[in-house]
Amino acid sequence: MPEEFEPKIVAFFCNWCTYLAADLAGTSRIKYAPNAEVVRVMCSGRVDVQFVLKAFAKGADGVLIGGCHPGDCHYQEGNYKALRRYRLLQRLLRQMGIEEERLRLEWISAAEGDRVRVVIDEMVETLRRLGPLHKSEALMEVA
Amino acid sequence: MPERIVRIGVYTCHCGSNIAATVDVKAVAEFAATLPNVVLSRDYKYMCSDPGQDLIRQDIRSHALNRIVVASCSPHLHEHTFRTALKVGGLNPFYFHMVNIREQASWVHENRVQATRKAKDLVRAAVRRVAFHEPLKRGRVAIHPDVLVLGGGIAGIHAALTLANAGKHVYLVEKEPTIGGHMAKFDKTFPTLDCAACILTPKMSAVRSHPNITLWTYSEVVKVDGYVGNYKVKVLRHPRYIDEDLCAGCLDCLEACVYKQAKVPDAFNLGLSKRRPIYIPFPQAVPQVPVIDPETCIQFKSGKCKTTCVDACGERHAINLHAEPQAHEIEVGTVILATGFQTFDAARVPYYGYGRYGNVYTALEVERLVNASGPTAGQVVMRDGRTPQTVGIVHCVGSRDENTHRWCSRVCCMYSLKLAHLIKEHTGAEVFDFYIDIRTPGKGFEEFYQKLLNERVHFVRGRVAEVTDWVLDPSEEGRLVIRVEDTLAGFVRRIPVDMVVLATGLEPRADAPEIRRLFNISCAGEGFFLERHPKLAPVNTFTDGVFLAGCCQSPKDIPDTVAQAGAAAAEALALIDAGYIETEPNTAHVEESLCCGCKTCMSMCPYHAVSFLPEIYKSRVNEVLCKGCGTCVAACPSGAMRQNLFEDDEIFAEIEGILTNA
Amino acid sequence: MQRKLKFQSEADPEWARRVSDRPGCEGLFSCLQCGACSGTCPLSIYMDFSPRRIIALVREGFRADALSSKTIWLCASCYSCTVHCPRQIHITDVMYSLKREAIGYRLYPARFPVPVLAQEFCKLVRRRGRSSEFWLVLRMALRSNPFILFKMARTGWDLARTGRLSLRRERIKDMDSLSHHLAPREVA
Amino acid sequence: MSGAYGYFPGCSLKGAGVAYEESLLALFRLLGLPLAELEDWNCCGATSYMSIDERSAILLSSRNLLLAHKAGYRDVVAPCSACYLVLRKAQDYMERYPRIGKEVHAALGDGDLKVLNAIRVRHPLEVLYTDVGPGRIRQSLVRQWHGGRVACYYGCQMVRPYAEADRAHDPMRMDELLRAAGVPTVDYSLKTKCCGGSLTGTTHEVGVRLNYALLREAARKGADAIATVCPLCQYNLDAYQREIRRASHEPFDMPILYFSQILGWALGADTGALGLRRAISGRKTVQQWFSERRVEKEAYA
Repeated sequence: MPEEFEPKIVAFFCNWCTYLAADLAGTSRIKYAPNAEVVRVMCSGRVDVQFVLKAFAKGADGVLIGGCHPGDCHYQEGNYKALRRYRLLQRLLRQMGIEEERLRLEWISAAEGDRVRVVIDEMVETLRRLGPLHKSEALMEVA
Repeated sequence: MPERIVRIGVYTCHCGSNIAATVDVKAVAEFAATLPNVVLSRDYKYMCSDPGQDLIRQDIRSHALNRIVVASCSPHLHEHTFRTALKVGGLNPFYFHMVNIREQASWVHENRVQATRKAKDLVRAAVRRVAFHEPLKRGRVAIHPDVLVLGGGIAGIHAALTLANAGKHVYLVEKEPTIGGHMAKFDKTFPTLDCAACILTPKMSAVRSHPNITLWTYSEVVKVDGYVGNYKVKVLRHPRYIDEDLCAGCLDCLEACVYKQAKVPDAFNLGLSKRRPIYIPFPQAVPQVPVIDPETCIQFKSGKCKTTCVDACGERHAINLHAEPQAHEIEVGTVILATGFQTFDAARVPYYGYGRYGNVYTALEVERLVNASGPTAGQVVMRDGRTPQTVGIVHCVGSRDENTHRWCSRVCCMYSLKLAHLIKEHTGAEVFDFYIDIRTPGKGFEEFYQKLLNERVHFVRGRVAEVTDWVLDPSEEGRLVIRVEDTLAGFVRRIPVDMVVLATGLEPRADAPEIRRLFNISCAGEGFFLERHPKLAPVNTFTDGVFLAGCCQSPKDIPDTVAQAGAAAAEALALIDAGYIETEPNTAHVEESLCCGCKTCMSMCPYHAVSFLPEIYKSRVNEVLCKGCGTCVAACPSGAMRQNLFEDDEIFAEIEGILTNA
Repeated sequence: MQRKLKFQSEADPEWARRVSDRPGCEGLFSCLQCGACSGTCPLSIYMDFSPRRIIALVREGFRADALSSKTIWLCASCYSCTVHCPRQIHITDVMYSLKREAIGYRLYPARFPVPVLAQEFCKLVRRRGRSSEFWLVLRMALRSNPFILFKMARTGWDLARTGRLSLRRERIKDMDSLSHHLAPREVA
Repeated sequence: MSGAYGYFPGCSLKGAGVAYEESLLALFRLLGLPLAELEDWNCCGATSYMSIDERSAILLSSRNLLLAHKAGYRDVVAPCSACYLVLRKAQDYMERYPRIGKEVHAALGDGDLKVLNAIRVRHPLEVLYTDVGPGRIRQSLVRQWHGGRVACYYGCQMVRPYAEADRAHDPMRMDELLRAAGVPTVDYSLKTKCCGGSLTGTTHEVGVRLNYALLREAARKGADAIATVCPLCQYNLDAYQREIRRASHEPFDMPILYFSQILGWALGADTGALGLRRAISGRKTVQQWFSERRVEKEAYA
């Protein structure tokens, strides 16, 4: 049988909510797809547009950004800043011919361990459907 | 990155079998050894153990390591442990990076091959990243010695007294007109049956008279600024219209009220008795100062009252009907949240008839009934004036139920047993306990259950289906019928009773979300406040200097609450006595040569940590105010803004590490 | 004397797993055995196993006992259990699922009218697209216990004289397409 | 979207429950809410089909939803509690179990699931309560009730998991509507206990016992009649009362009315059009209560 395409996801998780949710998923032994690998940042607001573009340029098929729910940000409003950047990125990616679904922003609180599973599994599904990322010159230039 | 050649040591942990079971630790270690700059790679059973840490300390010396990577559990668990190990080993603790291959690999994946692959990727990323690490110094902030304790229940009282006795000044802020919380409503406490008042009221008056405690009842926190060691808190004191300093607590004003009969439902007695518009919640209330409730006081409603209360107070002039709310700004170094719980609203499960049938009570109401200082002076008489011959106690009302609350409220079983005993004692009634499981996991609890069994309380295992006035048999006429499957006897039973007691569960207070946001702490799914670590930091929160005590964290009984309150006080003391706290160095700073003075960073910072220096036309970060989120760094268009431990090149290296051979 | 002893060899855990995979049967294994279902069920007092015990039987894989029980056929689909269950188990749907299996394997109590009615009802609907009470009852009675008819005679007369007994055999126009959809299939 | 409500009578309303249809149509006509019967509707599958073949059971309901959609109705009124529940359950199943949804979709040829699930299956009680409301009922009263006290019996399926007709526990809407019409109702603890449905036909004794309990408790609570929202409940309580009377030696002769008959009468519908003569039990009482003579103001206990 043909080897199934295994997408690679770079996940930027904020230290206070989503990273803790991932820890909770762990301690609750919730099983999810091994395709996402986490880069810990203090706040989703730290996620630089360059980080995302770099990830795609270096071969990520998808990028996931996880932050605290609106109003619950450990730094008051970092997640709103992340949201703004996310919108900008969506436009950017569209122009580079990269499917929007490849970038996902999720609010996952420290209590939502199972949400981590749902989001990552869903995303792997989507990316399997989309297939590997084809990198445009535009992308390689900016990153 | 610093000029010295990089010599990395990588340590992969088995965590017993926790990691080794699904991740091929040996393979990861061997793989790490092949990575650039890695001079040493080991695997070990328990890296966090003393011998584990020792390995690191020795290798630093013997192999001249200058970067350390540990692949084990979540940094939230042991990052601090290993950084300390580096320090002891004579290396700057921030030449370290931790890889989480337990919570993020072995525990969440089943396929050994994939889990191992992921672990390798993560290690590669860390190895690349750590090469860029730079030596950092922790800053220090002084801890203001004063403490804010929010909530005047048994948790808050105990925490406040502990701190005050240690010579610290405490602000105890309580929403209600008196401290005491739920415990003040109880008659006896399980399993020892000692009287709640006898153990609580002395502590309450101790609070009142303690020189180190500033007690503000009828007050709320409305604003919190600052950071660990230096919180600025705004407290709003609602007017009780009676000056606490002038009032002598003679209570003549109550008698003098133009209302000769009490007409207003008494909240403290859960509406089982009435009070006047000017009242004192209960005889042992602290402070011993009445309150005027403007909602019901004639003077406030119409302005046409003889204000006999004012006359009664006479020369003291303690009553001031024109009192205004007062705002106080206080500075504290640490905060203990002891805001407690509320009981489940039994009306949410209509099939138990609360509110429809007068003789259906909540457990808390019965606590008042059996209480000697309660509305019936300890007589268990029902709303219809009768004394019950048969009583049914329904467990798990609003607990263990996906339709209401899924958690077990932990105290209901025991307080139900206690009430069963007290009701029997007061009335000699037949008592039925309807339970799903009897949970008595505390010191002396099981013995108490045994005692109740011998007292011939009927224990029927089954979740009550309904409480109804539907009569099938003449013997049920005029009584409440409990319909339940006796799952042990194996048939459905109809048991007629005179009185039904609903053992309502504990739930987060309605205002918990506001408190949560004020102090910027996380909440567990159910809405209770989230502790930093369920086992290793049960009273800490993710906000430094803010601690938890009592039921605001999760349902618990009085012994556990008091223990936790003590623990919270100790944590606060530890900070205060240290006098300072070391801050994480992951703050932002400006590379002035690159700064173009666009001020983008300033609009990003919610803490006003970034200031602008017009003379050199550059931004500057106040590292004390900076909390290290890095939002400004991501926003800086010129790359002048940088964040320690989260430098761009560090994160780029990590990303590339993950994606090599992707 | 009847000997009550269950050997683990009589249990079929695989079956239990399969049942819990069927639509509506999720969460079987989260059952607390609290008995709320049996307590609220208006018919549990006539059942050989209370709904709670049926769940216990299914969970432990005692297939024959569960499928041959009268309980599943006494379930009148009032859904009282479903709205009371503290684990939100759709017990009524579990009963349906067991009924289907019992029918499929002819495991229901012999001449027990309920399954007979169900089958006759479906035949009728499959053939005509609608049910007609009179004919339905008639067929059900003939195939299970004709004596019911005597009991029903008086009621039938009451209905007749109040114009509530229609002898008309309803039928929908577009029968062909429907009957094609409804072609009987394998049961779970 | 046409203004009218699609009307799904279900088999019973063409048989033993014909009085329900008559009174309902009359009532809705009075209120200016047209009920348009679905062309060539089929049986919903009731409680039986689910016990034989899940897929077909869902399919039966879906076909009706499709008819409604093709005829351009957004709301379908299903007066029979069983139909009401089964239709809604079909939607719930197609929503929750895509596999089933796909099969149905395939079988029906067309009928996009989203479309089928967008159709609002409604019970006339809920329609009257939300789209008309007790207020308007009170205003448009024509006849002054001079009958006795009524126990509102909601039965089971109208208020259970898939329903939105009223609260699952302790529903009150029928009580509120009848009170608005000046009809005194009693606090009836068995309002949502099952009548046994078809069990009266299959395991006769059991079915009859359930109805005995219902009647007895209603009487004990001082009710002179029971108001129902479901043809099966009405049939069971009405048609087997004689038998229950004989077995229990208790003098039951209680009218079992449809709420639509009472409201229709109160709002001035032609008494002949309410199917009142189809009552089996309590015929005399029915005649007295629903007589044409208009009584001026009368107080109730």
